[in-house]
Amino acid sequence: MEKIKAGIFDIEGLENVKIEIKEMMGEKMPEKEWAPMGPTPMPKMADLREWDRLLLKRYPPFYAPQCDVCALCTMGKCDLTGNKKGACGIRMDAMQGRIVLLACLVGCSAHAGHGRHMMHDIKHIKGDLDKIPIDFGPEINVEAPLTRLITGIKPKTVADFEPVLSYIEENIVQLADALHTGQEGSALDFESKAYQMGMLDSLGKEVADMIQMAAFKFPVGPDRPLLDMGMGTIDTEKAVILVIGHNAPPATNICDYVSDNGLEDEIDIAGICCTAIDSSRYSVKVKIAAALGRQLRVVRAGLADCIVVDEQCIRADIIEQAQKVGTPVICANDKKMHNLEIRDGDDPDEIVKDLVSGDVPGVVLLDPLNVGEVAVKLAQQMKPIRGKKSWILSDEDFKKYAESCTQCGNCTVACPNGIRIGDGHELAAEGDLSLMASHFDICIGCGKCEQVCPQNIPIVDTVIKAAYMKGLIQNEKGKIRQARGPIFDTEIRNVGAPLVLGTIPGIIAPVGCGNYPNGTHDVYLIAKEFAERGYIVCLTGCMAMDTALWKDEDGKTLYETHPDTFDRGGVINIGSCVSNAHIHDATIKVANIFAQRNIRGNYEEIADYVINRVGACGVSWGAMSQKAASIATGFQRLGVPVVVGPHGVKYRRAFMGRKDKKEDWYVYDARNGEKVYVGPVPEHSIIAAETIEECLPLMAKLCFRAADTPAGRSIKLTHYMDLNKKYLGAYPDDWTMFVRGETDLPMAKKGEFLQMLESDYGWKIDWKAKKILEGPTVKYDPSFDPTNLARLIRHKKE
Amino acid sequence: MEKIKAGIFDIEGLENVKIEIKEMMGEKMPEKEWAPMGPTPMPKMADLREWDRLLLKRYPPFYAPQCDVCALCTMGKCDLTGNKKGACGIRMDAMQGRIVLLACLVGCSAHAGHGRHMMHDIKHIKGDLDKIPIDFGPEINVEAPLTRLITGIKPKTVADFEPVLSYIEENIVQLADALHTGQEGSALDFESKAYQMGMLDSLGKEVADMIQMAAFKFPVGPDRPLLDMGMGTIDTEKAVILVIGHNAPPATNICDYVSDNGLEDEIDIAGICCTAIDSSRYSVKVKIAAALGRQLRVVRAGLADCIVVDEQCIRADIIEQAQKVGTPVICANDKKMHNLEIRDGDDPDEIVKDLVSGDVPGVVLLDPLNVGEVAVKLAQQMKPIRGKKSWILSDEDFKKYAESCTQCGNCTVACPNGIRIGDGHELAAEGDLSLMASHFDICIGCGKCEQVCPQNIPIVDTVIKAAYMKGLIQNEKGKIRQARGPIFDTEIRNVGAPLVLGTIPGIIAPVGCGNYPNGTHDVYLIAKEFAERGYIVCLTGCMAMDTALWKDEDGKTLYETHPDTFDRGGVINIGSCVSNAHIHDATIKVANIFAQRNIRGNYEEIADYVINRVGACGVSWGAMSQKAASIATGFQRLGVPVVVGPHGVKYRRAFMGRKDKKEDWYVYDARNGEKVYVGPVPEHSIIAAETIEECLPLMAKLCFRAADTPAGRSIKLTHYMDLNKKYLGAYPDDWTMFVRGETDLPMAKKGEFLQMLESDYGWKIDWKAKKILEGPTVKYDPSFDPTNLARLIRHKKE
Amino acid sequence: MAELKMAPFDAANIPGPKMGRVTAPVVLGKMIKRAKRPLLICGSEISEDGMIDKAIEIGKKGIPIVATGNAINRFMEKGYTDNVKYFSLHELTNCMRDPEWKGLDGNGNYDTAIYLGTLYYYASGLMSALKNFAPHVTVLSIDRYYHPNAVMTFGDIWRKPEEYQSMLDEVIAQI
Amino acid sequence: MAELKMAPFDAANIPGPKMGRVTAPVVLGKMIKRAKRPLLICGSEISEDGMIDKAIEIGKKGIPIVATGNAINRFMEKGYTDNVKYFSLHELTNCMRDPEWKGLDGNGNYDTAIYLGTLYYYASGLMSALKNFAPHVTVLSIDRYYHPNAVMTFGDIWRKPEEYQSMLDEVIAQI
Ligand code: SF4
Ligand code: SF4
Ligand code: SF4
Ligand code: SF4
Ligand code: SF4
Ligand code: SF4
Ligand code: SF4
Ligand code: SF4
Repeated sequence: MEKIKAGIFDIEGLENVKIEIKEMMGEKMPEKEWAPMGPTPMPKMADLREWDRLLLKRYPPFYAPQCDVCALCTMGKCDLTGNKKGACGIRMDAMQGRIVLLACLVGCSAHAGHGRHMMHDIKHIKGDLDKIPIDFGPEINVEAPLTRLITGIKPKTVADFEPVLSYIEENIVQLADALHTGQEGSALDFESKAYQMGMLDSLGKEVADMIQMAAFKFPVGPDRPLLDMGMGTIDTEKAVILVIGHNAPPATNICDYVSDNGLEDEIDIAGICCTAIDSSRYSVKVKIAAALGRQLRVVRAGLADCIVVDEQCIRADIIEQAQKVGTPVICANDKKMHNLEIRDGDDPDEIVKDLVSGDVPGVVLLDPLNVGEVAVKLAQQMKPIRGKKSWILSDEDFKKYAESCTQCGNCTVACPNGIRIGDGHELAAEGDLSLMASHFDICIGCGKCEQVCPQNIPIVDTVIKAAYMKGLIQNEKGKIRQARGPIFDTEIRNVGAPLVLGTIPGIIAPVGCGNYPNGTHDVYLIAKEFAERGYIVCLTGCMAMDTALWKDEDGKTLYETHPDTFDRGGVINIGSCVSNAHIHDATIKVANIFAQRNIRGNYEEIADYVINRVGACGVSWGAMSQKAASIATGFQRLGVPVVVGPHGVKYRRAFMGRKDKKEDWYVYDARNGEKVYVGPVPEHSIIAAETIEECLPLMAKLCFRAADTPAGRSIKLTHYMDLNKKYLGAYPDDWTMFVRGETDLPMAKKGEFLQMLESDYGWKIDWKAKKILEGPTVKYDPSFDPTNLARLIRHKKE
Repeated sequence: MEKIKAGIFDIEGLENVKIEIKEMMGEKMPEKEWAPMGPTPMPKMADLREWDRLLLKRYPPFYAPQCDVCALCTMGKCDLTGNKKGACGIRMDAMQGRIVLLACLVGCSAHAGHGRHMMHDIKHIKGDLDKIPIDFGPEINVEAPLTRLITGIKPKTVADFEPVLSYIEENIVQLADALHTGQEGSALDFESKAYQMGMLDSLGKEVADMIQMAAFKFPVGPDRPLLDMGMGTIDTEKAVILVIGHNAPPATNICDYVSDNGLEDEIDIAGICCTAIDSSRYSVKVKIAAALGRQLRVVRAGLADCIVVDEQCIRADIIEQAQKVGTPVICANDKKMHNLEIRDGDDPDEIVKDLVSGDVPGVVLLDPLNVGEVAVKLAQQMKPIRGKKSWILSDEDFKKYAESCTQCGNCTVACPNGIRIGDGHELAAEGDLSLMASHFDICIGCGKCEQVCPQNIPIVDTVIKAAYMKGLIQNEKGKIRQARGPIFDTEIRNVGAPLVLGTIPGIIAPVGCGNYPNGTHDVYLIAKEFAERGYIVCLTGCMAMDTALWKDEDGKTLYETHPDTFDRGGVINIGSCVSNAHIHDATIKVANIFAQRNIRGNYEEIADYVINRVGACGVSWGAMSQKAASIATGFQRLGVPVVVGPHGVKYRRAFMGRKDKKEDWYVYDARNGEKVYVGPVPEHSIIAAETIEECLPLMAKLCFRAADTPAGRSIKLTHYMDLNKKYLGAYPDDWTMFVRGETDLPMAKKGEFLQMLESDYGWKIDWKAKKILEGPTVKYDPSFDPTNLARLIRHKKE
Repeated sequence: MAELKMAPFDAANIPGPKMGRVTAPVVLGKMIKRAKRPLLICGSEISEDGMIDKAIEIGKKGIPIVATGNAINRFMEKGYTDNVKYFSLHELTNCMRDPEWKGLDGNGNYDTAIYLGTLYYYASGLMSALKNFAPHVTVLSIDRYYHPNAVMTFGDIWRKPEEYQSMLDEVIAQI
Repeated sequence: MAELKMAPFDAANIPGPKMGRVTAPVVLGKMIKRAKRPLLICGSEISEDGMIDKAIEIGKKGIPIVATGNAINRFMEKGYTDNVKYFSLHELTNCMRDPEWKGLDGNGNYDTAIYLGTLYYYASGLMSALKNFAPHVTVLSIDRYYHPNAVMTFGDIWRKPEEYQSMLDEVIAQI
């Protein structure tokens, strides 16, 4: 009899019946054995706890409470100041772990929920899910590394991701259960659960991106075209539809409607946040207007004739804000309905009429197939109505407002970045707009300032005006690559050796949100600095977008000057937030393709491989959302360190190592089980940097790995030393901790460094041979095989 | 060809394969048509929104923020005072809705997560889930009303609940997604989502209880035996195992081990919270030591030789507290592992050795089948060791502590109930223990006081001592009925008419936690007052347990003096927290069995039936947990009002009606679509009462329904008037709003009431006929068929 | 250590940047006197520390009283029923947040709510509702406790009943 | 309206019942003087409002300085490098919560951390870590802002740079 495998099948003679092979009794699914099953397929919350505890021993949680009380149940409020206990017995430290788990829950649910939502949409739009193959071309055999790694499933069609989503959902709920009053009492166990949530988050992102790539046939791989990016690229000569959010299906329907009706000359589609990125993968006609930080400004500048929002990272007051500039809103997702009417059954023209007349400020359309027609007709009809008015403040109004400012400081204490708006207004009243305009980029456009201004100055508008007068808005035009999604297997094969040898010193992953302390320029600087040094720079989400806002002397963005190949010096728009799963995937594929490790259901071993060998470092410079918490925590469990900007302390928890505690930095040599001191590599798992000058050398440092070859270490060291000198004025204090011998020293500076080792650190140098005789605490052995997992020791030494 | 229906099947010749019919293309499952499918099987979050908006119009959310700032993302903290907006644009009101949704998320996840966890345990312990029938005997045909109502599924075996759990999990994650920064902006839509979560919560509870009932063969139906209840029933002559939490499987394993080894004379098993109730359904040998409020006191009184905790409502510092009295702890659930080692693979005797020696304070055992042996041997070995010491304070120590108290008040301001412990100590120092002992019942045993005492007085112990000296602990012995689970279909058939006619004036459901403002006596009083008046009193969880702590003059508890039949005057221990699904079920069954409404996938219609016709009122006098939030919200959506104690304002949201707004109280007459004013019935959906005197008449009032017959209304009115007079000294102000004509007046007091109507309210009375001529604003028509749903109107009037 | 001028009775009850001003009895008395539509709200602790008698004195000065929880019984025990009505505080607060509410006497909403003898955490939560959503109501507390969600409030004085009573007398003297 | 004696620079930064005492410069100066192991922490705003010069004056009195973020560059620009070291504030705080930490000089942890010129919200969060988990460290702020998570702190003075500078002088005079 034919071998049955998991999947969904039709039954002959029963046309309307599908069956799914769901469960095999007594053994694992006899799926065609593409790889032997590892120890932990579909791990539950306790299954990877030993790995977590290894991490937590080296990187114990550090907590910075934002609030000293708890009010999560009616026995409270409870004062936990000074690590006191609440009425349920929980201490402040465990409470912080609980809040971290909560943030990760919301973040992970956003990704997985979005994935599930799209799964339904795709079924609705494209039909049978098992007819949509997961096939990203000949360059990609390992199609879904996280899915393989975590669940043991090798997906063939979109339908194969259904059990993956069910696994995620079941386990999210298990973890949410643990948030209940009177559960976990240990901060460490809360963090282990947060790791689990972070891992589920990474998986959810992979599912979401894979299914949209497969269903909407997003292009994959390098050499993607350059697309328009920036507020200045919006063509207000056309009727402008602005799509905001994270769920592309409604936006794809708009694209379809425009092209089906040949309206390209009449309609401009601009996007903000991930919907922008993802719909520009569907149609290069979509312009990426801005990332999160510009959202309110794009709306309030009055650029859009119709706004379509879906889910996540959209202003909660979008209706109110859009109303200020006469823009109607379509809510295209059930997570965000703003007390508006659901109008899916209604005649599109009726809906448009109600919106154009201003009878209602917006409507809900839950079927993505209903959005295109309404949005387009609406924008077309709104354009002439709205176009009559300029939405930028008049010179007189601007002057009047600037002059009415009393420099009271209310706005400044409300502002997340403490911007001195009063000073800006003071100068502006005197005719100097430069300070005011300079606030444009630092400002994250949150609008808190204007609601506390006793003079009722619409500060968002005065900042827009100043920026407009300085040409900042009109000229905010750049080029961004179309997002490319997953990394090719071939690319992995090619970079495997250079990554290990250090000719590529590391993978730098700027990901996530736009809550930057000091504007978008920092983001550009990170990408530039590392790309120019030959790191591979993989960007997603807001950071991918904001990087395109800055240009070199030739007027070119980094996307224009660097290729988007996964190779030395590449600057890659990987995609939206869900796409950053491909960065996890790249590290997993290094283990799988380059190092031939079996990844199936084998999470621990691969994370162990990554933390010891793959020099990757993430940065989320403006980490804002709960997704950033779960994303980062997913990276943590996989062994990829992350740096966040200073606002990142508000997540409350960091994982920092202690380089002064030698005992923390031993690993096994897998050859014989010996415990070997490897130095503090990578020194931290997640840490916030205060300024960009602190961030850059720190990231270089976090690319050190235990398995670095001397060639690799010397190049990494070069950049670490150099970035310190460049940004912090001097070589770092701790650099000798990373020197295992003279071969670790950068060739070009060997003499200088040896000199320093001798004179400043008292190491013994054989100057003839240019060899270090005495000094290093770390030994290097070329066949050293580092691991944290006792079970991977091959021949245990007696 | 044979008709295929949904379910799980074996395939001939493929022994290890099971298939599940999961999905039918193009039409609903052709499951044997036990009933036509209603409009909303497996509703998603937008599907019942119109119903929610009807409710929210009549009972708009009222918010009492506990905190004026938000710190849920790194753009914050944001000051929302005065309904300001945060950096994401959310206003204070929507933020409160968001927090309510968050609480409901945690509560709902606790129930569903527990259900799923048990599903795995049951499979592990009992084998194939599709071999375990859902069959609760001939008296129950409608076996799972919520499952039928919400999902459209009629479960035949435990396995049939798997898609139900998956549905719940998927939709919990969708709702959790909506918590992300920048999603919903409307408080009303957050509340609609909270309703959805509450509905999922009710369903999750039903699943959890049904599967444990089926798997562990819990007895069902009335006439259950009386069991021991109270701290005083613990037999410390034996080795005592204390089980705490909500997940019965590990406790059942202890019961099995004890009985398999004939150790009944050596081992006493006592339980706290729901594990107590549920394991006493498994074995009547299990004593119910206490509900939540006594937890810390049972532990600190040193009564247990071994503590086994599973999940939910357990002290987060259980290890630390148990250590104080030398009790080792077994953690039997992955949600609560306290940084202890998982020891499932180890030799039980080794584990016991490590625990007995004190080398470790506790262990984790995740396999319930491993718990019994370890717990029993541990308790046996600990008993002689621990027994050498008395864990109650000595007279000298007590005196010393009482004298050292400076009456500084630190304890009082830390105490959730503001208890004046200082006064108690002052009197106790003079030898009068009465005040101190009186604190024993008011105190919820949270322990916050003792950690802030500058004199380091172990206040929990001094209270225990005082109570002990007064005999309160030893004598805390009562009788509780074994929990009976679901209500019989026959019972529903019998009470249907009396409920509608009012000879049974209502169903009173005291459910939930022990955070009472004034001790357990209030709880007893509620049950007693309503049972004696002929209401049906259905209790679950902590309130079911605490009711058994008080006795009448004959030394009998209410469980002894009242039958546990679902009938007039019944006092029923329905079961644990998950069992309160059966209370929902009872109301649904009234619609289904008594009124012959189709319930399949027909939520709106049934909720509409319940709110207009079924005079039920819940009370959660000590609502503490996030589960209480989701439970109550589930009742709300189904149309059952709930009263909470004063701590309930800390949930932040209430749903109160406005009887002064006549326009809010119109419903359709389904016969012709006429809008009919029915008066404020039920007036509130959820409200907190300040004291028990306020609570009792309020509950009577909330049993009024639009469809009350004059007979029913007059009896309900009798109790409402009478309870007001009894507890608040006078007839209520608003009683005339409920009088639709003279037939609504209680027979016995008709004259008096007519007199009042004439003299105090100016109604016109025909004294000869004893008829009201003019006055009532509400009309009564015997064939009036109230509904809130336009689609149920049969013949629309022109 | 706290730089709160006054700590709340529930130590952890720190709601946010806007916290009640600790105010002298004379000033509170004048605020009450000046109110156009004041309402004295007496809660379930009204019979403690002699508060009931003070409440009756205030009532006798013409300020209408709402007795919440079980407080109405205490007034009846004292034989004072002139301008006292029972009402649930939760429901009352729900009504008060609506500027259009007609009040207990049908003459409109109140502009000033004065709290006395309430259950602390319960009253505090409901004051918070008014603070955040009812700008048209001024919340004053003359209770024994510091109430951060009131606009003006006594400081914590529950441990000194005599002092507290003379503070109430000072308030009453102004009305 | 707030009965906070001092509102934080981030208006919403109200952590709980324990909030820093607004303290006179003289007292803060004395606290620093009295400290056995003080550490001056200078952050990325150190070059504003003349703070850098004051920091150097303090350094010259023998108090070791940690320059966080990019502050080290400002010290180098001023040619002052004697007892200034670069360190990440996040990492430093992580070390300081461990009583056994050896300090930057190997002589042990610090008993007093003094903040100057820091990024407000970042420093505030990290002060909270010490407040809650490092009872062995006294947190003092002589920054321009009211810092609720310090034990003692200046009030908000960022809008009056001259006044602020003379306050710093008063502190320095005591050391
Ligand atoms: S969850 Fe614990 S700490 Fe929080 S309010 Fe409840 S009892 Fe207090
Ligand atoms: S709040 Fe308004 S008036 Fe005050 S400084 Fe800011 S802009 Fe000027
Ligand atoms: S909109 Fe800009 S200036 Fe205003 S508070 Fe937000 S970040 Fe600050
Ligand atoms: S990067 Fe952050 S802010 Fe930007 S779209 Fe993604 S989650 Fe939202
Ligand atoms: S979620 Fe909104 S209100 Fe809360 S901190 Fe973030 S921006 Fe502020
Ligand atoms: S805190 Fe301690 S010393 Fe102070 S009143 Fe309470 S028991 Fe007495
Ligand atoms: S243990 Fe009892 S007395 Fe102590 S704070 Fe808790 S409730 Fe109050
Ligand atoms: S009633 Fe509440 S406290 Fe009691 S066991 Fe259930 S959830 Fe826990």
